Amino acid sequence: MDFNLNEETVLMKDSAQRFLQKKCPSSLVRELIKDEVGYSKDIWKEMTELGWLGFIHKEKYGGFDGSFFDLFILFEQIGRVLLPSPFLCSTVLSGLIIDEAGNEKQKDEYLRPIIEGEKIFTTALLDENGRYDANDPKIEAAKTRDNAYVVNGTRLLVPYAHVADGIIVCANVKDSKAGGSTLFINERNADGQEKTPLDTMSVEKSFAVDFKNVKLPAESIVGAPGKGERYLSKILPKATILKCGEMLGGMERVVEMTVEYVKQRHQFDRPLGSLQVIQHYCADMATDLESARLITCQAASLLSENIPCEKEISMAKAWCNEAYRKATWTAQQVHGGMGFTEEYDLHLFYKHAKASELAFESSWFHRSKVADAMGI
Amino acid sequence: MDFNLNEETVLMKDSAQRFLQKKCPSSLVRELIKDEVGYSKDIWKEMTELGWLGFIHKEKYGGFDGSFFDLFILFEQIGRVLLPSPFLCSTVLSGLIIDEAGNEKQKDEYLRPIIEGEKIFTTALLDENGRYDANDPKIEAAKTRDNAYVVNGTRLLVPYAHVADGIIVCANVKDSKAGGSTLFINERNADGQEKTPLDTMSVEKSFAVDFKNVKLPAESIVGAPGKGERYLSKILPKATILKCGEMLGGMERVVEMTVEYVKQRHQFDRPLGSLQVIQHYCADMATDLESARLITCQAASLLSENIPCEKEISMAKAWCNEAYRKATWTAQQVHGGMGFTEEYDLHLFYKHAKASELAFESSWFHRSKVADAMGI
Amino acid sequence: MKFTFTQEQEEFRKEVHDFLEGELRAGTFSTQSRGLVAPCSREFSLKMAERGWIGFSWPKEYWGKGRSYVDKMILNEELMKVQAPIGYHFLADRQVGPALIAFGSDWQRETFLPRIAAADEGIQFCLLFSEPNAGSDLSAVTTKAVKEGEAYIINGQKIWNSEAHTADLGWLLARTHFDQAIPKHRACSEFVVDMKTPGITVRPIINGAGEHSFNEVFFDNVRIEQRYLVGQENEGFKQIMAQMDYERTGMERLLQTYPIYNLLIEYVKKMSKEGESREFYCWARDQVAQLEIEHNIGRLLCYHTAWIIDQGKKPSSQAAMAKAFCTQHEQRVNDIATKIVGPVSQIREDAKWSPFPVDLATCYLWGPSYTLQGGSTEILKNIVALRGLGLPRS
Amino acid sequence: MKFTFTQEQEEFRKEVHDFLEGELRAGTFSTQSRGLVAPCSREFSLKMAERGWIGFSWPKEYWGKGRSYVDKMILNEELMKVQAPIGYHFLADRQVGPALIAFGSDWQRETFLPRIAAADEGIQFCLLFSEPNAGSDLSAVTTKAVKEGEAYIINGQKIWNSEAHTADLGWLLARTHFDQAIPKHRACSEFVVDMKTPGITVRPIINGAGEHSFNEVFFDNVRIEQRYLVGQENEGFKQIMAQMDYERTGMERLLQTYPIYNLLIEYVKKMSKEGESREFYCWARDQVAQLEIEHNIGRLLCYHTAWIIDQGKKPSSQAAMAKAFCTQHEQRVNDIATKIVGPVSQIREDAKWSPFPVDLATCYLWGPSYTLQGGSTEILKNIVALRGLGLPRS
Repeated sequence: MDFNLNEETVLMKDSAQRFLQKKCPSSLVRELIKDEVGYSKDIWKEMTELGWLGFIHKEKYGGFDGSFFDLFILFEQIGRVLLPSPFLCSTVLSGLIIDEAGNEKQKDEYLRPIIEGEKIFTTALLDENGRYDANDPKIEAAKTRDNAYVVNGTRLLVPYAHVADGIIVCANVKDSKAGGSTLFINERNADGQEKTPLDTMSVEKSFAVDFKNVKLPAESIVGAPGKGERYLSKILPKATILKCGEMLGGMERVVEMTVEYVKQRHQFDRPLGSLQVIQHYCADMATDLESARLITCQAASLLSENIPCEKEISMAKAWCNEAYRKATWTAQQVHGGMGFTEEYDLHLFYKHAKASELAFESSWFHRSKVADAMGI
Repeated sequence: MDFNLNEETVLMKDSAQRFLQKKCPSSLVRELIKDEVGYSKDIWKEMTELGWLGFIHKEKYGGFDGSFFDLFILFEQIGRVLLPSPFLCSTVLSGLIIDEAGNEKQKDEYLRPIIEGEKIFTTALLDENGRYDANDPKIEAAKTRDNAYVVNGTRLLVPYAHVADGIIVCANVKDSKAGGSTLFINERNADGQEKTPLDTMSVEKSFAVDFKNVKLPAESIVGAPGKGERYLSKILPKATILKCGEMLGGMERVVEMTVEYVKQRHQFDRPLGSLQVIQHYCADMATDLESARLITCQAASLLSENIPCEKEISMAKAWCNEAYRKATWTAQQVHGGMGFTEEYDLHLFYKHAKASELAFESSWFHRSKVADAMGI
Repeated sequence: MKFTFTQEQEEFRKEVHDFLEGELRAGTFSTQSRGLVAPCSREFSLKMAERGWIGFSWPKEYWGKGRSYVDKMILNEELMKVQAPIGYHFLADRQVGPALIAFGSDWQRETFLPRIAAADEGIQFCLLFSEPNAGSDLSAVTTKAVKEGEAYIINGQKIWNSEAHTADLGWLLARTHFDQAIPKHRACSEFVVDMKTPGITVRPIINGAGEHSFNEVFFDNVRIEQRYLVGQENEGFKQIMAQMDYERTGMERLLQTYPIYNLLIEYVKKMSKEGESREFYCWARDQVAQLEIEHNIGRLLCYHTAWIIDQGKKPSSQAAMAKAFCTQHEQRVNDIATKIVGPVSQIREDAKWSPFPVDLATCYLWGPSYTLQGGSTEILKNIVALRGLGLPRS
Repeated sequence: MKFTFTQEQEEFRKEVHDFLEGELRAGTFSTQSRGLVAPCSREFSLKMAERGWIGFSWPKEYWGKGRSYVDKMILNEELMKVQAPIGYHFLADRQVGPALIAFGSDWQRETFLPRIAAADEGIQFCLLFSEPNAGSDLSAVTTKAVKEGEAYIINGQKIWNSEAHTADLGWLLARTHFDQAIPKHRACSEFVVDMKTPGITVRPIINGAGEHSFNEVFFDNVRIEQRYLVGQENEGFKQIMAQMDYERTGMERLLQTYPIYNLLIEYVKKMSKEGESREFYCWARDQVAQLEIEHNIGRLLCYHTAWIIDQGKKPSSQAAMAKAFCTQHEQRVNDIATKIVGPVSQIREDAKWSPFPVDLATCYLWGPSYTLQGGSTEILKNIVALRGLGLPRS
């Protein structure tokens, strides 16, 4: 057991933190949330130059073969400033899916430009009720006589669909031989994709995407037909833990902001933080945060070492979901009216906590996975 | 809406409270818990004389046709002092079952002496796993050729079985015509009943009762064969709410004891009750108590007026279960070591809260009934 | 004890309910769910005034209907379940009226009460209590009201003033005694102030839900005639505290999020039929049952508080309990609803993809205000402990 | 960061585990679950001493094995999972040893340390800290130690002294400075006292579970030679505070109720097969999954604290966090277990009808002690807030 970050990680963490603090003040986050594009192309370019987009990707596709744990620490830093960007959906989720399931041609054509920041990809995995349905997708891909596929259906909460060069969708191929859950790449220029922006609690731009008779060539299939869910189940755990990293970073800021506030703010002629009830609120937040840090770092570290850790991942997400949300509730309560204004940053984290809780499955779902892993 | 007790009820309540405070100090409760008989025959006699045992029973069997709500208030007073007695199992549960389902002969033979305090009855409704199983009892009653029944099986947590003149059991009659869940009266002298005392958290004496080829005549059936569960489902809600009344009384004492203690006890050179965290603990307890009082009185009042209130009963029991338990936890925490000693009364309520939570079904069960009533 | 309503009460509830159904059908308003203050519609308030539903529980001699607080709660329960647009008269009815009846001069009563009860033009009120450094501790207000002849000159800043940008009149707490030796809570006074008086600047604050509901209000040599001083000079803090209980009595604290709760129940009813896993449905069912128990308890706490007022007693501790309990419950409703509905619950104001016709996401964003406005949960628990249980001051 | 153990550590864990399995099979002890202090068996302690498992993390120069706190936690985790009977040496090993190493004289170290490490006869310790009016606030102790020549004369009363009735030696905190002007926490000293010294009376206290585990201890002119004073005179309070972190580091705070938790998991595994309703089983499953998450976090908090000590740092805030978190979790384990197992969970010590071989009912009754002993949850949260977060004193 070693609870210290190693030296390299500390260096990376510090420089990422400095970069993000400088480049992404909360004023920018506010702007980007309202902005139509929804992320900063300048920062995106710099992220590419810093090698972030290729961090854990293989060298042969332009990546850096970095450690997954370090990427997790990077997401923690992103969470501290709530930088909106397609980092998670493009380079991580889509990139890893293509790396896992794609053929060499797809890797050259898509993965390399994703890593180089030239293409942005996203994934569309939630059905019309917002539920993940890769094991039996409600979106259909009908095979045509000319060996193409016609996709019909709706996907919700697709991040950055409007700027995506490709959308990876998991559709149900109706085919007696090799049908079922199958991954497709929808290129931007494919006809029939209708994208409706959604106003959500997330800092990411999010869309409803209607697929209306979108015709895709057979080459747009990623991996083997029928195995879509299997590929996703290898990649989603990684995305889940990176999301936990982001939540951890957000939670850290919430605790910092609150502790700072109660030290300065006076009520009843004394610092708020000298009231025992406020002290216990803060102690509870700090304990929840420390717990989140340990349980999440554990999963990230095991993942990084390729040690099986499904249960640890689910423990982490279940815990972060509730701990982060509770932290923002307590923070709001302690801040009083001030915390409930747009000009103060807290509401950004309040929203981020709920949006993150809802992403990559609920606490209930993950507790149920923990129970599975326990054999009950 | 009227949140005042009416005058008559107040008189009854005050006199019951005076009587119980005088007759049943906590020292007696301690004695009775260790005592083999487990209740005070003197107090039992006086309760009879005060008319408590026939409180809600019909005049024709020696009862007083009193209001159910007043009986509920009486149980609240009993809960304040934790008087151990077969009141609930004998006069209420068994008495009402016989009144509901029994024939005139049974009412004369059993109900009247129950009301007169001359006979004590109890009910044996839990299976070997401690679960209520009246809809499909695991205890069997095999019909014999001579029109009798042979009962075999085990019942757990039967209160006061050792002094009971009759045990009402709900057994499964194996009979193609009129079989299934059926109520029987096992008289004390029936051969084959083996009673093992159990050490529990309850103030009531409790037993495991093994029925080994207990032969009962057909006349010992109460009501119609096959309808046992239906009768019970009419009576158990009443017993449930009286148990809630008892819990309410216990909870009142716990809050009183705690508030009193924190006013007097000094730590860090100030009264414990001046610490904001302690104040909030106490405010939470008081709120839970007030909530328990309102939701429980509501159910008791509706029951008393014969207004359907299955949902209200379940809401009350679900709430009391958790509110009382939480109150005892907080009380223990606030009292420190003192509260964890046998000589101090708190542990009696701590045990009573858990025993009562476990009696007449869990919070989960009652929440599930609430959901049923909501149509979900 | 009696937990049922009289026949007259049941009929009255039905009358209100039917009226609201009619208005909803007619499209006068639609049910939404934001913060505490429901939308403003003088038209709607006029309809209520016609029916005698404003000043409903004020004494008859003061232009009221003399009805009990329990009756008033029945009225409010029905109004708030559908979030009727009562914002125009709500504060004046709930708070200003009772305060003027208790402490106002005859002129003040005659000037304001009949106009409030009639939903006349120009009687929408806002509260001007809190300041940047006087939130939970109102006695710390520093806005000055300096006497100058027959008037007071006001200078200072207020904050968190809901609807100050639409209100005609303000209910102001300001310092009128400046001797440091005098305890702070004996140094403030209450005033009614016309929001159009020169020197008043209202600056919007956008809240965490991205909406403009409260404001900062700046006073720069604002002149208030002496006759607008309410009650005793320097007794304003005590007067406000006495009125607070009425503010906390209301069912608005339980029903801010009722439309969401109602939709959630319907949602869960459909879950088992619509392909959700049975395990998840069971979990949702258990959660909603717990909310239902809490809702029922909250309702009893509210009616109990109203009943205590009807008995002529002070409901300080009970009102505090009720508000603390109910507002925390409302926050849980929003949270549980998002958990059950899942990712789509964060979609705001989208006719097609929002899961509910009432905006759950926005409701969740308003959540933090529930347990702050009108006394934070912490202040309320202090009241229960000190006034209700008699614990020693810290 | 690394969340796995070294191969040596895994092997060591296995060695301990195998030893315990053997002892359990041989019937040396059986797993029970009471309060904090496991049963006492000098025989068992001797076996541990043989293996070098007492004084395991003391420096080698002080008769210890110089192993890390993380290694020690591995040892303790295995011991406590099965509630091995380590009561004879437990306190001396955990608390007395480190305190003597930090503050003791050479004579004291030589006298006690080797004997503790060897589980010699006569070295079972008890703590004599709390008093009727000094519970959470230890600095308020009034038991007097008055210097008289080469000795101190002790008068006063102690309370909540676990195992004082079986202990050979006591670790006493007493007042040695009587000037009111001196702050209370600069007026106490620590002593080792032979429990057989004339003038000591031990009176049992029966606890809420009906068991005798703690005591009152009365001192009537008890004479302690000066060489039994530990550390500096009047610095006892500071010394104790410095040692407290070690007391709070232990995994005993997570594993008091582990046998119950373990049995509960097995119980729930069987539920779906044994006729419980699927709905109830789903509920139980969800509850146990939450406990499992908490258990894992508790475990990480403990190992983290141990690791901080190994880094040579003070773990005050982390140790307080860990104890507060773990003990509250343990109480929930008992509560959830009774809820899942139902009415039979209240049956005590009955071979036939108790649901578990380890007594759940008794465990539930011991529950309140978890969050009080060794610093109440409230005191621990104060420590996290003040020392961990640097909030201002109230």
